[in-house]
Amino acid sequence: MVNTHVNLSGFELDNPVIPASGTFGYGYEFAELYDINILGTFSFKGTTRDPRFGNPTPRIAECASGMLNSVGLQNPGVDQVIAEELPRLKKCFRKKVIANISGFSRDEYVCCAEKLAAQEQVGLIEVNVSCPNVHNGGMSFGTCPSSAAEITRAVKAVANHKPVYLKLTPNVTNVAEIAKACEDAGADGISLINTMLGMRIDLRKRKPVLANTMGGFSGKAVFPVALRMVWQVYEAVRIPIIGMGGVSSTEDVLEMMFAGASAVQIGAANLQNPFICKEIIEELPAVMERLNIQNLTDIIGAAHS
Amino acid sequence: MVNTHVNLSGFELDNPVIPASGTFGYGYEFAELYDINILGTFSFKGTTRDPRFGNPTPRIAECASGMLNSVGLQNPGVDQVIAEELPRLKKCFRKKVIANISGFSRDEYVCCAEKLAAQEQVGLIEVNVSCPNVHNGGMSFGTCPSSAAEITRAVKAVANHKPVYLKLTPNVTNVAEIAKACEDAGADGISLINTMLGMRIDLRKRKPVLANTMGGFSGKAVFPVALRMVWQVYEAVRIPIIGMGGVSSTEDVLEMMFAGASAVQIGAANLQNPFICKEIIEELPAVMERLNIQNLTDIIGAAHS
Amino acid sequence: MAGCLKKGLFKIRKNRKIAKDIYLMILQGDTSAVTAPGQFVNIALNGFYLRRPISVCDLSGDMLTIIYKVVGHGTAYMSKLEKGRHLDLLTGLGNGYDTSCSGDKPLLIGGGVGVPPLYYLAKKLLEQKKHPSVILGFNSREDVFGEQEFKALGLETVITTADGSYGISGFVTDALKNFHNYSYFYSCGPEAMLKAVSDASESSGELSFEERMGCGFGACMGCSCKTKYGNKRICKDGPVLKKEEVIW
Amino acid sequence: MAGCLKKGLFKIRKNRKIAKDIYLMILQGDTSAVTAPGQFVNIALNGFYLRRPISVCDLSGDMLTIIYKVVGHGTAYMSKLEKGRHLDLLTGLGNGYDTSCSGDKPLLIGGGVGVPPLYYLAKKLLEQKKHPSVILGFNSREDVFGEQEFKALGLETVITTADGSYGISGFVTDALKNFHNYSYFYSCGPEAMLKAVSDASESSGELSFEERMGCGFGACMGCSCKTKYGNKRICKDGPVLKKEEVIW
Ligand SMILES: Cc1cc2nc3c(=O)[nH]c(=O)nc-3n(C[C@H](O)[C@H](O)[C@H](O)COP(=O)(O)OP(=O)(O)OC[C@H]3O[C@@H](n4cnc5c(N)ncnc54)[C@H](O)[C@@H]3O)c2cc1C
Ligand SMILES: Cc1cc2nc3c(=O)[nH]c(=O)nc-3n(C[C@H](O)[C@H](O)[C@H](O)COP(=O)(O)OP(=O)(O)OC[C@H]3O[C@@H](n4cnc5c(N)ncnc54)[C@H](O)[C@@H]3O)c2cc1C
Ligand SMILES: Cc1cc2nc3c(=O)[nH]c(=O)nc-3n(C[C@H](O)[C@H](O)[C@H](O)COP(=O)(O)O)c2cc1C
Ligand SMILES: Cc1cc2nc3c(=O)[nH]c(=O)nc-3n(C[C@H](O)[C@H](O)[C@H](O)COP(=O)(O)O)c2cc1C
Ligand code: FES
Ligand code: FES
Repeated sequence: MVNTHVNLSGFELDNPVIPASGTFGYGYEFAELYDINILGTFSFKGTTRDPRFGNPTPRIAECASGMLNSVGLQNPGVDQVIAEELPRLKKCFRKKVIANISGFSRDEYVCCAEKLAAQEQVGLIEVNVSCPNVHNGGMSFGTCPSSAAEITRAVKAVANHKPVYLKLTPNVTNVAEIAKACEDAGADGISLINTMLGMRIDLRKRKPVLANTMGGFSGKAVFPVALRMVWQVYEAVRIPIIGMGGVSSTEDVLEMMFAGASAVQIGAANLQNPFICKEIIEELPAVMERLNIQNLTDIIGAAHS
Repeated sequence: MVNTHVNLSGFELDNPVIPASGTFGYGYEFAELYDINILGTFSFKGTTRDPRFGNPTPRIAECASGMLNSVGLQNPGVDQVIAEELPRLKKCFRKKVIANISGFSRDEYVCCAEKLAAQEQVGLIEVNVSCPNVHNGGMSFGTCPSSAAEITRAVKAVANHKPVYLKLTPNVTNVAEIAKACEDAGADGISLINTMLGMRIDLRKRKPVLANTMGGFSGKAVFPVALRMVWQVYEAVRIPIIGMGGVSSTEDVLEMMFAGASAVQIGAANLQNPFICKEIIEELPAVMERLNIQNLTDIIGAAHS
Repeated sequence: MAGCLKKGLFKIRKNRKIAKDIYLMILQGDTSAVTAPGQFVNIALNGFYLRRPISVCDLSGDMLTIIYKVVGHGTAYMSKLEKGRHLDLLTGLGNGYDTSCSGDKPLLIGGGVGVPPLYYLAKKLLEQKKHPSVILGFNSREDVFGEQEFKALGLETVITTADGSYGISGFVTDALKNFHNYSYFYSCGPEAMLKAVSDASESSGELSFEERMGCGFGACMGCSCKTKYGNKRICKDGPVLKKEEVIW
Repeated sequence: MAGCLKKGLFKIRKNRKIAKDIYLMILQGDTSAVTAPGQFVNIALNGFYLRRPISVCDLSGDMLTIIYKVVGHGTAYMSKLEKGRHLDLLTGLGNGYDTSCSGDKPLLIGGGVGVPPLYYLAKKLLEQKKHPSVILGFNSREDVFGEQEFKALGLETVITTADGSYGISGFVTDALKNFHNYSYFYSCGPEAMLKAVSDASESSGELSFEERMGCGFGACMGCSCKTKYGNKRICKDGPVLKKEEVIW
């Protein structure tokens, strides 16, 4: 029997398969489809201090082997997540969840982190630093080592000893440098990648397809870039990495782990096939056996020489 | 009759379709397949001062809707290009060509540019600033506004009044800033995007597929990122843009132009289908008519409001 | 109203052109997730990343009918599929129309590819002994489809064409002026039409909306809209909204 | 030697398993670009970005035979294609073997999926009244294919298997020890085998190499190698190299 267990800074997972934030809601949509307790865990929809409707529609565009979204962090706000979503989730999910948080200022991050860290259901805090920073000309926190480090420190201070993972954007020149800054600032781990900035134009309308002009590009197409960044970050830091970006098969999960990921998130693929995570979890042991992998933890970063 | 003519800083093209550097050799491979004089022009294989064998093989990996290459600028060196490749090309191509040059130091760029600018067959110099800078810790010239500007100035000084286009890498946080720096330094235009940095792992060998570990990712998959960057650069500069990255259909050409490109290069798609540029050129007038486009130049940047 | 979605392979039994750019496809498979007229299916197509949402036009046993218009690469690809091929569908998506509100004499108002879901709705209403009337709007004679089918159900069916080449000249709202005393209305069509219908209608009613979708089953927030009763997802809380809740 | 490549649609006439993981496919189309044995075709597969290079195994009129092994997703996809389907091929790729060098009694040495190109080569040599002998190496009995076909040409055909389950136990080089006085050799197979053959051979000869390819027709420099006569592209200046020029 192969062993699929992995560990994220003390957060034990039965397997490394984690639906990614924004593609799995607060879980219960999927709980109608299959028992979501088979998942390693999942990362819930990016939550902000205040409720947000997000961007105007169209918010979705299609690309070769991928998609754009400009949802814009639609969520009911952290208080309602705690008051309604988590209790509802509790009925169908007995594992701890990853709380994905976002903000447009340091205070917003701190507010969300503090409230969610106090929740017993939360096993790990994933800090999305890809949103534009309203206090800094709109460049996202995650594009600069010092602001990423600042958010890391601020969130760590209120995290109630829960592991804090910084979720990095791929839209940067040097992702390893930013990951290193987060590690130095106390991050327990790194999640990457968030979506790449992309766009499409509607030739009939002669305008961008997305009402918001640009959007986040994800899906199979981004896999080689994501894998490369996981590889680079693995060489730069010693903390665990959750790899994601285009993962859509069991083999993709393993490639990510060989590159250095301790666990793997799956985003856009859930939208194409709501059963994809279940299918991968079911197939994983057989593929491991075929590739002669006994313990999944053995392969983390094993392609580095 | 629709008008497909475009103009790159005085270099007149019958149509905007240009095979991209590194996917069309020095032209004559394709001249065996069709009359390459139908092309707008083409950009020849990245040429360096000294001959280069490039990287070890495997140099090619497959991705969803795209590919990785780590050819590593294999080329016979500028002197042999002038002595052998250009004369050979002359026999089958009566238009002027785009000379794509690369270097690992400022002097190498200057040397190539000077020699090629003196060639009557060269209509435009395309300066690939995506190579690692040996004098600067290996970060590529194109990842930093000041080094990109420095190369621009140095090449302009020896360019014999031929238009100089800086070819930018997408692997940066802020491509518009770099484009602006090149414009300010005297660039006549901007080409973008070069390949994205990506990788794949061979699960059986538990090693990267590419002997060189990472490689340049291109093909359909990168189109949304390329289009976004063309859009951003169009908003930042007033000089013409040659758009590329994933273009593989007539509609892609038009999307690029609506986003701000004055002409469009086609790279990896030539490798899948050696006749793709011919097919697009032949189809272009009909598609323009369907979309009610009379003059191609009218649509350049027309999706910006 | 909505049940649980299902994912399954359907076999193409028929796929033929019925009007200009309009195709009818019959698919055979497990249709048990479809619980209401106005629901849709989401179809995976080889080489396309996102599924294509198409309304259920008819259902009987394991045979599901859809009618679609070729408007882009995905629907063009669909139109070339040969019978015998299999398609991966998500079924049972969307809330669907609420037939319990209809009253005795509901009015069905469809425009273009908004017509298909009204056919299955009409059949369901008839099962419930209600007697709908039907207004179908098209651009031109060559675009018209469905007239015979609705008439074969024994329903009063009025056709309008924008260019006057067939039926009443004008929009569905021009025909709507001649209808009074209808108990309720159900509509599907382009957003401009829905707005006009909503404004012109004399009763309460329901409207089915379209939006570009990521998932089609409520997971991604790609299709959200604001309503008087709060944010809704077109794919899961819609596509059918009540006239009263719509914010235009 | 190489002519000009052609791009065209070929119809699958046959596609069946002939050994463990090994399939034979017959394709019908315009084969006029194929000018020499040892050339290859490059096959576009739906859903895969790069074409798959496969050697020409046989050619007669507009019928082209290939033999391929399922080693990954692309070849697995190929193995499931039904006859009647069309494939987009580039044909006429590579230099091919030079039959003019063969002398009277050439030796053909193939390993695994390196065997197929030797079959068309054998036929061409026979046309030129030369009489090759053949050594084919495999891992195990279940992997063996081609023996009957070469024998049917009237050629001495020796089989080796690494596990000794069929024919001579060992590698092709173990069989090669028993051959002397051959005029020239032609080889195709895994690189380790080519090296061993090159070292053990008593005559001059030609070896066909594999490399991951971008284009397959000389445009991308994806497949370069260094030879004693300078840099070469496996796809265009190869896949066949002379023993004397190879740098191991
Ligand atoms: C709930 C619902 C029910 C529908 N029912 C029908 C039906 O019964 N018959 C029918 O012909 N059409 C219907 N449509 C519209 C149909 O989904 C689109 O015409 C189709 O997806 C276009 O695909 P394409 O690849 O040809 O076009 P493209 O423009 O190439 O598609 C590109 C992307 O845009 C999306 N898109 C394009 N147009 C629309 C649109 N109008 N609405 C939503 N997404 C769009 C596509 O799904 C795809 O993701 C319905 C749409 C929705 C949301
Ligand atoms: C000139 C030439 C002739 C060939 N002739 C034959 C033949 O007659 N019969 C046969 O069975 N095989 C032949 N091969 C090998 C064949 O091309 C590969 O086995 C096949 O491409 C694998 O594809 P895949 O998708 O199943 O494997 P994957 O590993 O999924 O392929 C991924 C990528 O790697 C490339 N690749 C994988 N293995 C090889 C390889 N060994 N050589 C080159 N590229 C590879 C693929 O082309 C593809 O781009 C030949 C290769 C070359 C270069
Ligand atoms: C529709 C959609 C919504 C997303 N919302 C969030 C979010 O709220 N917070 C976040 O950190 N990432 C969000 N993401 C990014 C994903 O979590 C993931 O990082 C990215 O999509 C790359 O993975 P993929 O290629 O598997 O989709 C979203 C992605 C999609 C497609
Ligand atoms: C095999 C290969 C070789 C390339 N070599 C060069 C090069 O020498 N110089 C250069 O500026 N760009 C080179 N490029 C980048 C292309 O010119 C182009 O910028 C990039 O591939 C994006 O376009 P595409 O997606 O259409 O391929 C190369 C690309 C490929 C695929
Ligand atoms: S399309 Fe995903 S929530 Fe509606
Ligand atoms: S594969 Fe492109 S040059 Fe050989």
